[in-house]
Amino acid sequence: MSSHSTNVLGSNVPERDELYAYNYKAKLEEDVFAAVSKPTPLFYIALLTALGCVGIGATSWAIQIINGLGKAGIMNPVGWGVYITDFVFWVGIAHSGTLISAILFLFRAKFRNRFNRTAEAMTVFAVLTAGLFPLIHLGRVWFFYWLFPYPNQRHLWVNFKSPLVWDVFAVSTYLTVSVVFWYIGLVPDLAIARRIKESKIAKTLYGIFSLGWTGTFKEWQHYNQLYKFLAALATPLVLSVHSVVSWDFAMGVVYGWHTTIFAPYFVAGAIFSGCAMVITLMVPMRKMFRLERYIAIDDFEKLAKLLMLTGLIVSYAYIVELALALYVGKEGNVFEYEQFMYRLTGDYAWAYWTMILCNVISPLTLFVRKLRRNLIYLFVLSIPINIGMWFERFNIIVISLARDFDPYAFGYYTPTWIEWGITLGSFGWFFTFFLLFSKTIPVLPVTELKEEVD
Amino acid sequence: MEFRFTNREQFMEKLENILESGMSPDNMKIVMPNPDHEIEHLVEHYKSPSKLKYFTLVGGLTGCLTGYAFTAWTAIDWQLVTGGKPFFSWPAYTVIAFELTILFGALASFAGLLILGKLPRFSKMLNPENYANEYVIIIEDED
Amino acid sequence: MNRRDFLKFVGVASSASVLSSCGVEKSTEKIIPLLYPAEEGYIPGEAMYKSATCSECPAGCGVSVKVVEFNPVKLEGLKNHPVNDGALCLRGQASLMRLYHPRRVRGPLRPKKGGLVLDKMSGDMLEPVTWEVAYQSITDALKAARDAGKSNVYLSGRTSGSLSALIDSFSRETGVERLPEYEAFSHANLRAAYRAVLGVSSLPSYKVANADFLLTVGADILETFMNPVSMGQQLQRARETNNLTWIHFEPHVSLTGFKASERKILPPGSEAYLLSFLLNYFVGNQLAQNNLPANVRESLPDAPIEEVVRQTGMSEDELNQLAQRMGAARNPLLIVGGVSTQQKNGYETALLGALVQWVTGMTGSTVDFSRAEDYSKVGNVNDLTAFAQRLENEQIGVAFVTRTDTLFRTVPAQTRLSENFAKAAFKVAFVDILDQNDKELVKSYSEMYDLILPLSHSLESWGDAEVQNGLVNITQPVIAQTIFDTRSEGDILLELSRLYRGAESAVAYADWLKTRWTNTYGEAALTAALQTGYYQRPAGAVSLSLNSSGLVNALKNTELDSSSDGKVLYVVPSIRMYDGRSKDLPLTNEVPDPLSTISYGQWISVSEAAAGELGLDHNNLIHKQREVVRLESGGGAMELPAWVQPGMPDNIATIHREQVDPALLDVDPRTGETLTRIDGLSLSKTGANAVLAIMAGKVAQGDRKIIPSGHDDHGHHGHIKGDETLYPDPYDRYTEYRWGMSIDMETCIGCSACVSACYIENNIPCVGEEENVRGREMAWIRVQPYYNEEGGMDSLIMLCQQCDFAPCENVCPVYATYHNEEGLNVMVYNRCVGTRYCHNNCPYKVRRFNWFDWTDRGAWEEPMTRMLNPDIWVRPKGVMEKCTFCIQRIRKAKDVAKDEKRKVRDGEVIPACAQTCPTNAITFGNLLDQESQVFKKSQSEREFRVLEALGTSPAIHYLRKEEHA
Amino acid sequence: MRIIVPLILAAFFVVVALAIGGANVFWATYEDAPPQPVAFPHDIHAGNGVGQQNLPCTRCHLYVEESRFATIPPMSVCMECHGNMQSDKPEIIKLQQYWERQEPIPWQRIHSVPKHVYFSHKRHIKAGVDCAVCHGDMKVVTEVKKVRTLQMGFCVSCHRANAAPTDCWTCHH
Repeated sequence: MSSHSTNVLGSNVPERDELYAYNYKAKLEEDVFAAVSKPTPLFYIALLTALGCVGIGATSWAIQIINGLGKAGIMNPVGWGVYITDFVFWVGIAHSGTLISAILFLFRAKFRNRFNRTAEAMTVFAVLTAGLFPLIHLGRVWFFYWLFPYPNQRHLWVNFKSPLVWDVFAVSTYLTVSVVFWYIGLVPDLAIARRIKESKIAKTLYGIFSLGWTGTFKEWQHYNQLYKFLAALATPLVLSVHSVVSWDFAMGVVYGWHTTIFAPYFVAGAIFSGCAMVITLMVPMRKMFRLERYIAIDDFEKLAKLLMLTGLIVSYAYIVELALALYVGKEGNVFEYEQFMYRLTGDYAWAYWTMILCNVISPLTLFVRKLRRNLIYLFVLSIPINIGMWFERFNIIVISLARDFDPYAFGYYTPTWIEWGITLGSFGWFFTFFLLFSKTIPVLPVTELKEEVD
Repeated sequence: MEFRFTNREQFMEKLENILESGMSPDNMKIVMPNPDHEIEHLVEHYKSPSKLKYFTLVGGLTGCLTGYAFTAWTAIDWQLVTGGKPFFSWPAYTVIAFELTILFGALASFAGLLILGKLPRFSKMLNPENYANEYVIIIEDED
Repeated sequence: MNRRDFLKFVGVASSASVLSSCGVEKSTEKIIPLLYPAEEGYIPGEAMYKSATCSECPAGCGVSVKVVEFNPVKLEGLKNHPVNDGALCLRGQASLMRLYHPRRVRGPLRPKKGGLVLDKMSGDMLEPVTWEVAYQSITDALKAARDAGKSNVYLSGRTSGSLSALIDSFSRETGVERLPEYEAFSHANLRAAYRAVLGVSSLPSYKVANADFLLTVGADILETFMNPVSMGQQLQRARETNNLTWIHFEPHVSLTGFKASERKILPPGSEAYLLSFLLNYFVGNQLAQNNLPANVRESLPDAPIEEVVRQTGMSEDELNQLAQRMGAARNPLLIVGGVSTQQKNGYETALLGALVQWVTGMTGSTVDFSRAEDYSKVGNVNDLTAFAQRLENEQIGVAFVTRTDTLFRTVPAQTRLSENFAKAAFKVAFVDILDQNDKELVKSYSEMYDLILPLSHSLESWGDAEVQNGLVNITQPVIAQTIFDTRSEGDILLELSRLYRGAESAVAYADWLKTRWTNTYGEAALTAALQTGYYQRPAGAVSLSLNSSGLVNALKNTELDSSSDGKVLYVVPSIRMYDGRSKDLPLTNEVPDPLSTISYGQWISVSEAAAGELGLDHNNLIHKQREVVRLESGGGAMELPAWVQPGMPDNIATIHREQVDPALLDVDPRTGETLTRIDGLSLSKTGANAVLAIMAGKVAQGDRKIIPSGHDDHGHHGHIKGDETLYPDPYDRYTEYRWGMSIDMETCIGCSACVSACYIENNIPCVGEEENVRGREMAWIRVQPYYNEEGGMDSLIMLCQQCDFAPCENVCPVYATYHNEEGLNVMVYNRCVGTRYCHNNCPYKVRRFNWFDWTDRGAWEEPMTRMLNPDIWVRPKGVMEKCTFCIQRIRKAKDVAKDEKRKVRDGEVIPACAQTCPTNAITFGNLLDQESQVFKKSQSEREFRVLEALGTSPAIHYLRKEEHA
Repeated sequence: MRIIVPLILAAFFVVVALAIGGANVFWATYEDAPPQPVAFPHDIHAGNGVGQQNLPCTRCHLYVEESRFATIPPMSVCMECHGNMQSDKPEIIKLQQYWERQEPIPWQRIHSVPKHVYFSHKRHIKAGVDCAVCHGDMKVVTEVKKVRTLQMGFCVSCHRANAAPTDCWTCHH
């Protein structure tokens, strides 16, 4: 595979004549919309598989609702298990999307344009997935609306001092803003789709969702400002959302939770896992949709560097946590010391060391330039990073709760098939959305790529 | 009068000429395939920039105020002590105020686009002008 | 009872359930009114109290039954009762479940004769019969046996009072021979010893309350020995008034041992040497209050000091010191019993114990025979062996077995009773609970018995019990009608006797009793007794004298030495099951054993040394899995998971009495005592693992200082004030009350009665073994044993700490838990959505989540729903719950106070746990009231609060153990 | 075409909103008086008009001042008056027939609060709350109907207005 070529249209097109940009844009439209075309059988197989997983998840959830949360493995003292792990995992995945589109937009990092559409879509779907878990883990999910402050005849409100209510606000704000941001970026592309698509139904649908976009100067003027402001608003939002999620734990008294580094640690972890997920999704997509022309190895290398950076931050957080516990020692704070010794050597040591291997050791290989420019290697690496990040949350939640203060109340948690079924279902749910996205919406931001060529 | 260009430089030249001739940008319709900062700068020399920022500002401030006011009011409306904390626990409420600032700011900005850009434009939803990737200047004849 | 009465009754029942409950808005619910106003004093929804007697062990505690809407919903100790004065043990609390047990026998049953093969296979081998048929078959069998020249026999558990008299008259009228009664804990050696030494056949009351020096040898006085509730209460009194010193000697490990001031371990069999030393000390040093005649002295077994030192492992100095302390005491008390008298030299041990008591003059003071417990009708295992012999010779016609171990599962196998029992011509069992889903059990019953008669519960019938000499408990039926088609033993016997004799008029047991009572006590005393719940005659003086000739005879046949080189297994009584009779109650299984924290299942407790020797991997297995070991002794073998019991002497293992294979048990042929010390034990690893319902994650606190020692405790005493926190001073908000509690670890005996009481009071479900193993127990209060390196154990009572700065409260998103103006950490069950965040954030882990709808899962199978406390909601699935200091009792007291326009007085609110505590270790009250008991205790020097450093500022003030010099 | 899309959208939202609102209003207010086995007229017993008996509530609801529960009167209370009273009124005959059969009348329940609510009649009566506040004026109704929602908002409003406790455990435990 050749490296980044300035001549994106190939050899048979004359170099840089006055029609270059015009032709480029036409070719770009053609290539991108070629991907958003009739699905292949492989697509249907993938979609059915994803829907099957959703079915398994839904059945598991139904069993749990009918019988009670006891169908899951959670118990005394581990009140949160796989569900909250999944929640934090998916919220984490949701982070790179807005990061890539908003923060990198503000920093004028052009390579973002290769990934932002997919990353934003991933964000929206991951938040939709993550949002399920607070419901799934509720003892009485049929009263989930009590978590929202709505006027009611009982004169009752929610407790705004509870980090869970912060979560409700943070996650729903994040979902709303992400959807708006994604949609705003989409509007001009939908207008293109309305023009290019031939079927009447497609034309109508794309037409409605394009809001009747005509591309006048006035529209672009407001659009630019809106996009800038949304990026500026989304940036602190991204940082806040995972901070709030981390405060679910950091506001607790449990050792292994109650620490001030949690917010930056979680944000870095979220970006780490999010970038890994973008790589997991984009490497095969680039190949299948023949987008090699538009997404270069250089672009992936930049993502890989981001992965390295956040991986190092996360590693640093692990070291700080552990070093503090060891430094205060048994005499200083026996609870914290024993909690971390338990992580290293206790019943769940396998989970801890899996995390270290995946999140600390494996990203270090990216220091080798050859490896970080090898797409297959990147793809392979991204999967253990995702697994490692899942285990990070599992370790924080489960190990801390399994042994907190009172030795009598120590316990050992084992997930059940209901929990695994629902976790599988969440992947099915995410990929169902993602697959539908890949066949309905241009996976590259056509308008933004057009802008680049001028 | 309608001018169509496939080449951006030619279009800009023409546009500059027209604007220099004293014609207000408000009296013409410029269509572009993608946003373009150079063109924006050029036109904004003759035309005020977007007012959308005020939507964002007002939205954000409203969100922030709502956040603090609502949380404080609900805590006072039915006073329940949790964890020995004061009723007005502003550090906790800051999280809510922050999130609402962002939420209201973003939604107001979006509303700003719809209002200022006169969107959605139902007439153009299904039968748009097809300029493809051309640059177009349309001058409504007045004289 | 005719249909009309029945309707009335049903009317009441359903209206009660409707009134206290009530459903969704658009219901078609019915209200069935009463036909007539209920009895005087009845107020709907309010409790009435009636008295009864506990029958979970022979101690005879007085019980006050709380009746709401005509249903008994709680048992409490009868205030001022001479035995238990308001307290009740965990079995007593749980025994309410016996009344409503869903597996109660609901009518007479008999094995299906010539049943289809299919029936046998499906286990459906019992069929219901009517009472008429049942009675007829018994009288026919009685007559047939009489004609065949066979003896008809009546075997029961220990019986006293009127029922015993009725059995006697029944026996006379029908020619049935009353066999010596069977009790698994018959104290045969102890009784034989008292007979030999003093010529009495009863067991004394031990006046622990009067003692200033208590020496217990083997007797588990806080668990099962005689009357543990009374012992606990008396210990507390003796500590307060006499500054009691209590030394406990035991060869194994017991709760009693850990709670003594000093626990001393003796090698198996050496108890006799210790007692012999004491006897020689007092006799030899002329310290005896009663002297021994020369002939007795000469026949005393020889125990030279070197041998005593060798056997007991104590130095001469230690022995002398012990004897000196005992000699110096004004009111010493020696109690010998339990495992020390149930071994090969147990008789010798008991004899020497009785002699020491005599010589030191205890028999006139602290060993009180004026309030003796009458064991004259109780037999021993030898009697059962003789019975088995007669059975084998087919000399037995009808055999009645009642109120005892009907399947003889605690009877040593060498009696050959169970294998021969079927040889009686007609066998009748009087049974209350029989799980007809348990095919093995049904099979055993259908093979061993020809008729099974269902017994009424004591709360369903009139009755009495003479629990001590001159102390009679009166039991009134507290429920209008028997729940099932059951009858009381008295009614059955009266009816049988009438039918047998062909007499005309039937007499109800209630009328029979009333006549007898009036004749015995007189009208006035009877009326008073019905009100107080018991009748007490003044204790007459008992003159005791040494029975020299008998004693000399008894001493001839003795052998002091019974030491063992190898491993020894002790079969110990269980505080939860007694001899196994409480095994059927869901709650006694659910409340964990206070030493091992195991709730369900069978296990063997082994020492750490044995575990090391066997290479048991008890640390690396995931928490509740333990390795299965095989234990073998001459008589038999069992395979059980091993629990490594801290404090267990190296060569010792223990197993609970109800869990042991009777083949392992031996008998002392001299006295018929069951020998529960099993020598020559061999333990081996099987390689298998089994899951044990161990409730504790760990039973040692390590360096965590959950219970700080005096010099570790730098915490706050009293509440955190405004200047020490960013938050407002919580005490500014407490205007009238700040409910708080103090728990004295010095007096707490870890008996778990509080746990049991809490379950019943607060409608806490018993969730069963599977969920216990998963760690989903629902207990709001628990007893946490923490073993320390010095070989001691502290029981930490853990319940919601009602923190001023409760970490659980601010994390709840919906205000389902919050802090009210009385300092309570209130839990609003119906507001809870079940995030479990509060549970995670509780450092004490005292919140409990409803993982399932426990009602649906059979926690209160019908008719158990009738025992639910109507003052507190049964929490549905998905909801968090926890202790709120029995908020319904606080409400009740405040309601009364409001009616009388005053504040709640100190001591007016007593939570269920504090109410039943035998040692008053738990004190509850208003911390704002400086005169209150709880406030005073919270100011103690021994005060600490758990995890004080977290700044949660709990309202439970623990008092650490006193530091003994 | 340009109008149809927004019109359809608007119509859709209006219909949905109306349906939800309507259902809510319907379920909150719809309360039928269920047919009772004996048509007991409260007005004739409690009313103070002509031919009405003007009995105080506590004449029959015996426990209302001392118990959590007001309770439906025991049948013997009815018979204190109706026992000696010959009547050809069909409802009274029905009552007397129940009594002769010694069978309690299976009344339909009308007022109730959910199981998780602790409500004490005694405390409210002692605080001087009139029965009519929750039950409506029984002096004028023949057929008993629920006239208050008896939902939490109803309780809380009254508690707030009268400075009665609003601590949650006042009603829930």
